[in-house]
Amino acid sequence: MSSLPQCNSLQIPVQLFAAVREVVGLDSIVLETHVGATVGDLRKAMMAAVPATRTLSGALLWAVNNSYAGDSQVIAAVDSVACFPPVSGG
Amino acid sequence: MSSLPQCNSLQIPVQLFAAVREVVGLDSIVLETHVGATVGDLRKAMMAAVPATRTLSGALLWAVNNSYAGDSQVIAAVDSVACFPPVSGG
Amino acid sequence: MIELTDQTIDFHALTESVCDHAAGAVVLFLGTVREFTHGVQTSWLEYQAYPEMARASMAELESEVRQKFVVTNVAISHRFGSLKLGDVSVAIAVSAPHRSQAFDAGRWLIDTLKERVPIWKKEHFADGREEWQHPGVQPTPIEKGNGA
Amino acid sequence: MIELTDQTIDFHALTESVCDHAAGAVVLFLGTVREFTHGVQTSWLEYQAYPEMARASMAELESEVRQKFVVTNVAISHRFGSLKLGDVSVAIAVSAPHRSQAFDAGRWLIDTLKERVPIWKKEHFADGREEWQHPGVQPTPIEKGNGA
Repeated sequence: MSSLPQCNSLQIPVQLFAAVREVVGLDSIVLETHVGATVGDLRKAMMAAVPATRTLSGALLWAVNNSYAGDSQVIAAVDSVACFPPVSGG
Repeated sequence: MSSLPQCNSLQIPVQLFAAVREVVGLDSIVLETHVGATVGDLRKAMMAAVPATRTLSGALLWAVNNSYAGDSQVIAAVDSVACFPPVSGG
Repeated sequence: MIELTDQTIDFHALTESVCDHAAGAVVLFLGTVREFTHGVQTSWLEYQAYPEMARASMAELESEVRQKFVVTNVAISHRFGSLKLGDVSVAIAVSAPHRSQAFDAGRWLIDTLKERVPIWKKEHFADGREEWQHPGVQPTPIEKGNGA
Repeated sequence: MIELTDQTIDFHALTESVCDHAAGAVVLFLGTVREFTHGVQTSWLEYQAYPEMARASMAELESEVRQKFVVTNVAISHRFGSLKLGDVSVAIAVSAPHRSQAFDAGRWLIDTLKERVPIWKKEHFADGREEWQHPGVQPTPIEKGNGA
């Protein structure tokens, strides 16, 4: 069977905050990934899409549907995803 | 030399608070003691003057000039003296 | 700032009085009249103070807390007289550059105030009984004395 | 009660909202904008929030603090937007039957809020520099990206 990359692809909008929002220059970014992709895959996709985020990348936190998500968490198309540096409220 | 008890005597007004004020039935009481008397002497004078204070006496605290005073502290006629049970403010 | 009052404590003004550009944290503690203690219902409370010594003692707390902790401003107000359920009996406000010192100082102040400051609380229970609270002293039925 | 607001936090109302006849103690914590940090002068602060997650996260704190401590009422308000010196950035009010639980719960709430709730602070220094505060991340001069 031949692969059908267009059916396997996933576009995930990612909300950005604080320093990563400034580095990217946008409030959100759409990352191109594949069905079954994990947060770790999004982290790589972010570095590829915006190389300037590489210095921050190891520190960046990811949230899926308003909860913190580890690199192994699988993303679905309906998920609400955000990426941001360590928090400093209070 | 004969003793001169009238010159050696000391009358100390003692302010009373909380349960000891209720037991005595007065806001203050004048205790009869001698020149050079200590807080410990006042404690005994209080029990003698108002026997009903005996059940409280071991717990009663004494203050001289707005500071807590131990039984060995010597009282002068000019001192401001108070006697009260353990505090319960706050 | 030290206050001993028979009026409602204005803890809003007390809090604002400690706010300061040098501080990053403010902690306010309020003691309030609780309805139930160990299952026994309180109707109202009476606080009695030895005013001169209570003020002197609270002023000592203020100077001592400044030696023990890094604090910016301190304000303490204690009420006396009759208090109903929910009333504020004591308010302590502390500001500090950092929150850990504000919390530690606030806690030290209320703990030490309760040990030292000559103020007493009399419980008036819903069942009509009344009882002076004297930690460590067994409550005994009060026999009115002979007044010496 | 959970609030995320760009308006001045009414910490008086917040405090009154937790007062309760079942409580004997109230602890209010305020975070305020401090002028000097490690000798560097702040001019003003900017707080940015991820609003949906920040509200959800504060609501989790409220339910978690009720599991960990014996508290009566809890209220948390965090501000975002531009704050000047002395402004209140966060207010946490807790009431409890006993003071130790009120202090411990208040402290746990602010400590945990600062670790978890997705809100960020940007320092605008008096010398004109500006810097996002990201604990554990070395501040680096921000190069504006290519926007993907």
